[in-house]
Order: sequence, then structure tokens, then C-alpha cells
Amino acid sequence: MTEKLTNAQIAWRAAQDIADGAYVNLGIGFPEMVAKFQPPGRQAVFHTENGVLNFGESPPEGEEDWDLINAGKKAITLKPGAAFFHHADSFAMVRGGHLDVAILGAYEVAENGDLANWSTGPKGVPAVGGAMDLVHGAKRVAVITDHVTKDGRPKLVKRCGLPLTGVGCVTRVYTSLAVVDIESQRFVLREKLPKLSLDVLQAVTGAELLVDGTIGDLIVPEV
Amino acid sequence: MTEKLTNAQIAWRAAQDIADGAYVNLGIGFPEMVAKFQPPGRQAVFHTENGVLNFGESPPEGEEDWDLINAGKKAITLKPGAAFFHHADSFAMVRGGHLDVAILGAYEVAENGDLANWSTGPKGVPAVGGAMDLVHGAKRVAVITDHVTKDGRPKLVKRCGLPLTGVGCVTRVYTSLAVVDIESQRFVLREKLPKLSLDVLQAVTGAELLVDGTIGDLIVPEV
Amino acid sequence: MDKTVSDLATAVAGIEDGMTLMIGGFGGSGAPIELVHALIDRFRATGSPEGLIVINNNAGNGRIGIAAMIDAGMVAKMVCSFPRSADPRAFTEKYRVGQIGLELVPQGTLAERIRAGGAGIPAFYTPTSFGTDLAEGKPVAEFDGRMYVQERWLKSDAALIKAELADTMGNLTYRKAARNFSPLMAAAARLTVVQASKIVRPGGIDPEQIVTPGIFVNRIVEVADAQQEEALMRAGVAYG
Amino acid sequence: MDKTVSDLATAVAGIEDGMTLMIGGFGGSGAPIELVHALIDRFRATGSPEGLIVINNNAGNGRIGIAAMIDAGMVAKMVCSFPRSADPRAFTEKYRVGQIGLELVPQGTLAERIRAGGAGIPAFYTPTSFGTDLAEGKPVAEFDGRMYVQERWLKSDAALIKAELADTMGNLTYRKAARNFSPLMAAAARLTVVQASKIVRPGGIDPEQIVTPGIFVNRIVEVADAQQEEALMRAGVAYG
Repeated sequence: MTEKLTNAQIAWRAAQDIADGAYVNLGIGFPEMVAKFQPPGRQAVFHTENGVLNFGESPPEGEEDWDLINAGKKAITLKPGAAFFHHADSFAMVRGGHLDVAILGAYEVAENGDLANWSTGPKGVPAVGGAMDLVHGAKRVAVITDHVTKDGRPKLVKRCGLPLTGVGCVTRVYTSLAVVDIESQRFVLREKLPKLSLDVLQAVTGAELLVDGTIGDLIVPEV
Repeated sequence: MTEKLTNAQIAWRAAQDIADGAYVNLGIGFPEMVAKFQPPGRQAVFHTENGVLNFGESPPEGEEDWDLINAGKKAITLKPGAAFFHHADSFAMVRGGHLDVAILGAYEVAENGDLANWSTGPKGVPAVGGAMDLVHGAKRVAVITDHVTKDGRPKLVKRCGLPLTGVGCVTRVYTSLAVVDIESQRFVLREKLPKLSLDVLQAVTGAELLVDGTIGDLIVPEV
Repeated sequence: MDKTVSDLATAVAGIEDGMTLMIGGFGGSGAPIELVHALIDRFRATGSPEGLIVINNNAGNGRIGIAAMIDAGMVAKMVCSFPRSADPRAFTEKYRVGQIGLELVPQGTLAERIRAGGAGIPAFYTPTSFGTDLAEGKPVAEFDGRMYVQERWLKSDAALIKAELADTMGNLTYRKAARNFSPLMAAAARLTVVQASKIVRPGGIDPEQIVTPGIFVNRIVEVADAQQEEALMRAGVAYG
Repeated sequence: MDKTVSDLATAVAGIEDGMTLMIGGFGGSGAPIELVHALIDRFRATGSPEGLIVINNNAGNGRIGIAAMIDAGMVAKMVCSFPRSADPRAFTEKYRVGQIGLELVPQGTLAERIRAGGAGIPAFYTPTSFGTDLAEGKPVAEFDGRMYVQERWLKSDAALIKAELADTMGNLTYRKAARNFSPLMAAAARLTVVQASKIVRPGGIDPEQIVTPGIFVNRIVEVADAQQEEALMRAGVAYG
């Protein structure tokens, strides 16, 4: 398994499923990259938990306004039509089902839709941020992740071993090898890298991959 | 019992207990009159449930702005430092204990602090408005009322017979004859009209009036 | 993204029989008269929508707006805090003969239930109404030695809202005390329809001054010289 | 009514040992650095206040603000959603050796609990954290077929808030995303202390644009050129 998508390519693939005008929250870190890859002609409205709708890219270094940041504490800019609001209103948007999509990273995703992405166990300082709210709020919760951990263990699993972020919340996973939906508490394979055999993919996946109809080719440009 | 305070005089007496800078909600109707009688040098900030703080008197007829009204749907004006807010924030002020005083009318007040002021029984169309919220929100809930009903029955009673607005919520009652505190579920007489004997007052009161210390003279100017 | 629609009929399309409908306003302030009348026009032309559950602080005034909806026979039930307004004839007449239902809710609880609906909070506890007839049948609980009543969220199929400024993305401001329930209802409805005095381009409203962010709004129609319910009522106007 | 006080020391007077203290800000945006440092100054001079429970989204950054309070030994426990910031040394060092407590709360639940504290809602239900370690020991309930966790309000003895404009009656606006938790905390604290970039006369802020009405504010102090926590941290500044 030498061939796999880069993080940017995973983000690109996820971005293709975001409709024009969708309200979207991108998790801190890797998921933030999704914003770069919106298809031409589509413009999503990005939400950040700390009280901004419709923010844009980072300003050039030296031009930061540190009162204008995103949930990852990075400096941002505003697009026309942006709005500020306080934290309770911000999480009313999240919890109240007003976001169309949340795209988050993962340590583990289970075939029942459970997600673990906030704690790697009892060591260190625990920190949860807005992840637990996002997984129970957005109309669609998607995950982007490498298909396996750095030491080669599956991140798509039968049941999560790490502390959960949310129960039965994830509906689609974009990985470095495949696009997998979660339906009726099972992984359903939608797309895979064209040269990758189903057997090899299954071998690096911690639970059974169902096939329901055609498996699409996961073809992503160099980005 | 020919001599008693007018409504305006009852309102005047209640107004004397409002501190400078207090945040105050006055119930619809008779209690609204309290605003007129603030002692010189004191300025309360009046709250209306429909989302205005620091409103002033009614504008002259013909100059009403019907987007600027109070809870009684009367046209109002703004004082400098006024603020608008939505209904959830308005009742956060009420329910969250941010008002110093609410002054309300009453059908009945019981010695245990129960108040009945929203329904005279099953006939007619019931309507409650913000009364039930106010009685459980303000730091001090006071009632202004005639001492007896139009047909002479006591309005200060042992237990309310009419549907309750709130349980154990009233701490002071200003009537046409007396000022009565409610302490430890008992009426404690604080002031009475100078010429009124305790016996006569007790006879038109539906529960025992305790005396705890001096009874002040309830002296109110012509207003 | 442009949420603007060209006319009132399009704005209220999709509001159908039996739906729950939140309507902004406190008395006449903030009442979206033109949207309500557009819905009445459709009912007169097609017989629909009827059997509506309408959520508003009041139950209509005079013979216009919600009162005219009630007169027309479109409303099965009102959810409100104060159905006795200056001129509550329309509601009172139907209520007395059992032709309209009423769920009476304390005003702050009404506001908080709608706020909860928009915020994804299915239930909360409030001291309001504890020990009264309006708490009958509701769960109660003690917290820190005080008793509270459990109340449930209110959501709706649609909301009709009157705003002052809107941008084409649905960001809104309100005018004075016309704000009242509208920001809460905008968030609690599946379909939020707004009449605004003026529609501006995105960026035409200072991001600091937006009261309702566009995420809560689905459709906007410009009604430049909106009617004021209180003025209509005092003039004795009847709709239709 | 004039809620203005002349200096920072007066502004933070009355915050005593063992109190629960809400501090506005999300990361550096909205952090009331000058008020926090005034409290540290008093601690250095008098040994008080200490044993504080501090509520903030984070647990301090670098060697300034809340981090400097932790360094100084004033904080017994943090209530926050994300104690791992860019430079969380101060908290991490004390946490690892058991010298500081932590109540970890999901960010939206933290916001809603503070909002509930200010709004007189002792408890509410949220889907957030259901089935996770952070829901352990909390009551759960089913509504409409879905499971929810019961959460309690958060109140505090005092709140330290950074605003943009204030009028002398305590009406406030904020600057951009510096708003975050501050309007909620202002309502949830018994004593709300505000540092504002500018204090104006009543009427100096448009009533439509006030974010925090003055009823939630007790004291205001003008800090014209307030420091920005993020900039201080990047410059490697340590307080004291």
C-alpha cells in the first residue's frame, strides 16, 4: 500500500460534496484545509464556534487582528455578509441543527457511527473544545482521515477503543484510500483508489466493508 | 372605613421604596403609575418584558411609534442609555434575578406569599402574559392593591382561592390602608393610616396581622 | 447565495394545512402583516392552508393579521401568553364556541421554549408556573432546594418574521421593540420567511450589528412601506 | 447612575479567596488582561485572592493573563473546554503534579451552562456528550426517541469582561470575535466588572447596537489601549 491520497487530496475530495451556499464547520487542523478546495462556482459559508459566520482566509503575516480569529486561534478575515455573535448563539447554530455539514478529524470511527477524536487516553491534559457539540448538531457529520494510523493500524474499526466524542454520529468517512458511508451501523464502500483491490482495502479496515451497488473510482487531482 | 388612599397614593407610597438606579418592572395597568412618583434625585431604570430597558413616559398623542411600546402595548419613549433586546434576553433578565423590584397588581395575596393576579376563574379567555415569570425572577416582588375588593371582601387572605400566579413570591404589599410585609409566611404590619385602628384594619384583612415593633404612620400626600 | 424572493406569494409558498407556524411580533410591533395577508390571500383562493397551529405572544387584534387568519377559519389552535389584546374579538368569538384551541404559556416560558427549539435544547427547567394550574401534568424537579417545572422546546414548520434591514444572505436587523420574539422564531423554524423594509447587498450591514445571522433565514422579500398593525387596528381596517 | 470606577484596583475589589470567577475571552480575543493583572497585583501585595475557581474556555497561554494567575498560585481549579492552547505551560505544569483541578466541559455546553446561569434556568438537556466519559454520573433522559444529558447552570461570584464601548450605565459593545463568552458571563456573575476601550455618556451607544444591556454590569473601568494577549504571548512577555 504505497499509494495513497495526501491530506490535501482527502480534503479536496471532501470539498466536492459541499453544496453551494452550505453552512459548514471545519474542525481545527487538517479539516480546515477543506475550505481551499471548493469547486468553482460554489461558495460555502464557514462557521467558527467562537462566533463568526462567513469568514475567509488568513490575512498576510503582520496584518493579523487578534480579535478576529477562528476556533483554532488562527487569524482570519471576513467575507461580505459575515456576522458576529456570542458563544451561546454560536452553539445554538451547532446544536440546533443549523449547520449543513461538519467535517472533523478522527482517531477512530466505528461502523456504528461512533467517533473518537478528542482523547488518546488518560495521559496528558484532556481537551475537548467544540467537537462533542459539533458531532450532535450538524445535519451531516463527515470525517476526513488517513485510512490507518502512523503505525499501520486501522482507524475504521468495529467499535472504538478510545474515549468517544459522540455516539452514532458519523455518516461519511473520507480516507486516504476510500470513501465510506455509515448506514444502518455498517460501513458501506462508495469509492476506492482505482488500483487498490477490495481485499487489500478490507485488510487495512477494522470492520467489514459492505458493497452496495457500484464502487466508484476515487480519483483526485494533484493538489 | 371611608378614608383610604387613592390608587395614585398607593403608587406613590410604593415608589418611595425604590432606590436610585434600581432596575424595576411595573406590571401592566395600575402598577405603571408608580413610575410617576419617583422621589427627586432618584432615577430607576424601567424594564418592559417586550425588550426595552430604560424607557420613559408616553409620547404626546399623534407622535406614537408603534414599534416602541411597553408590555401593555402603550407607546413609550426612550431615555438616554436605553437598550433593545429580544424576548429570551428580556426574560433572562426577569428569571435570572437581575431585576431589583417587580411591582404587580393582585386579586389576592396570601400570608404565605402566594399571589393570585392572572385569572378570576374558568369563565372568559385566560391570559397570563409575563406575570408568572416576574414573580419568580425579581429580587423583591411587591404588590399594590386596594385593601379589599369592590364588594368589600379582603384581598389579603389566609390562602388564595383563585388560581395562583406564583407560590411564596410576594414580600411586601402596599394597600389603600396599610403596608404589610410577608415574613415567615405571616403578614407583618409595618404601616397603617394614622386614624385607622388596628382592630378595624384586622377586620378587613383575611389573615392575622402580626405586629413586630412599631407600626409606622402611612402618610401620603395628595397626588 | 441569494435568499431573496420576488413577491409575497412566493415567500409564503410551502406553508400547508396543519403546519405549526410561528409569527413574530408583540401586539402590533414586529407583526409581519404583509406575509400574513399573503397567506390569507392563498387561503381565500385555494382553501389552504387551514388547520394551522399558530405561535405568537397574542391571538390577534381587530380584523387584520392573525385576527384575520382566525376570522377566515385558517387557525386550529393558538399557542400564546396573552390572547386578550385591545380588540381580541376574532379569537374570543371562536374560543367561546369551541372552534379554536388555546395553549396558554407564560410569556418568558414561551420565549425560552422557542429559544430552546432553535438551540437544540429539548427540555429545560424554569421556576415559572411552579405550583400553578399552568404547570399541571408537567414534570417538576428540585435543584438547590427550590422547585422547578420542566418545559419542552417549541419548534415550527415555518416562521413569518418582520425585519428592518436584510442582506441577500439573510442577515437581519430589527426596528426598536419590533425585535421581540423574531430572532428566536427565526432559529426555531424549519422554514424562516422574512419581510424586510429594505434588502441590501452582503456587507451592507455591519457584522457587529446583525441581530439574526443569515444561517437562520431561508427566504427574504422586500416590503418597503410595511403596514403597522396597531395603526391599522386603530383605523378600524378589516382585511378582506 | 454611574458605574464607572477610576482604576483597575478598585474595579477588582471584592474578589476574594475561594470565589468562582468567570473570565471572558477565547484564546487572546476578548481576554481582559489588565483586569486579570490587577488581580495578580493584589495577590502579590496581599496574598489574596487565592484558591479561585476560574471559568474560561481555555486555561491560559504563555506567562500572562490567566496563565500568570496560575503561575502565581492563585487558581485552585479551571473549568474550561480546551486547556491545551498554543503555550499551555502554566496549567500543564501544575496539572501534572496535581496542584490544580480541572473540570472539562464541552465548549457548547460550557456556553449554554453559563447562559443558563444568567437566565435563571437551573438545568437543561443537551445531546452533547451523551455516551461519552464527560457524561459520566449525569442524569440522562429520552425526548422524542433521542437521548440527552442533563446539565446544570454555571454562576459565579464575579466576572471579568473586556468590552469595546461602554456607557456609564454599563451598556456594552464588543469588538469582532472578542465577544465570545463575555455577554453570557456578564449575566451569570453576581459582580460583573468590565474594562472598556472607551466609556461614553448614556445615549452614546445606539440602543439597537448594545450587545450587553447595563443591567448585567456592575463596574466599568476605561482601559484605552488594552493589551492583546496573543500579541503579548508571541512577544514572549511574562507578567511579573
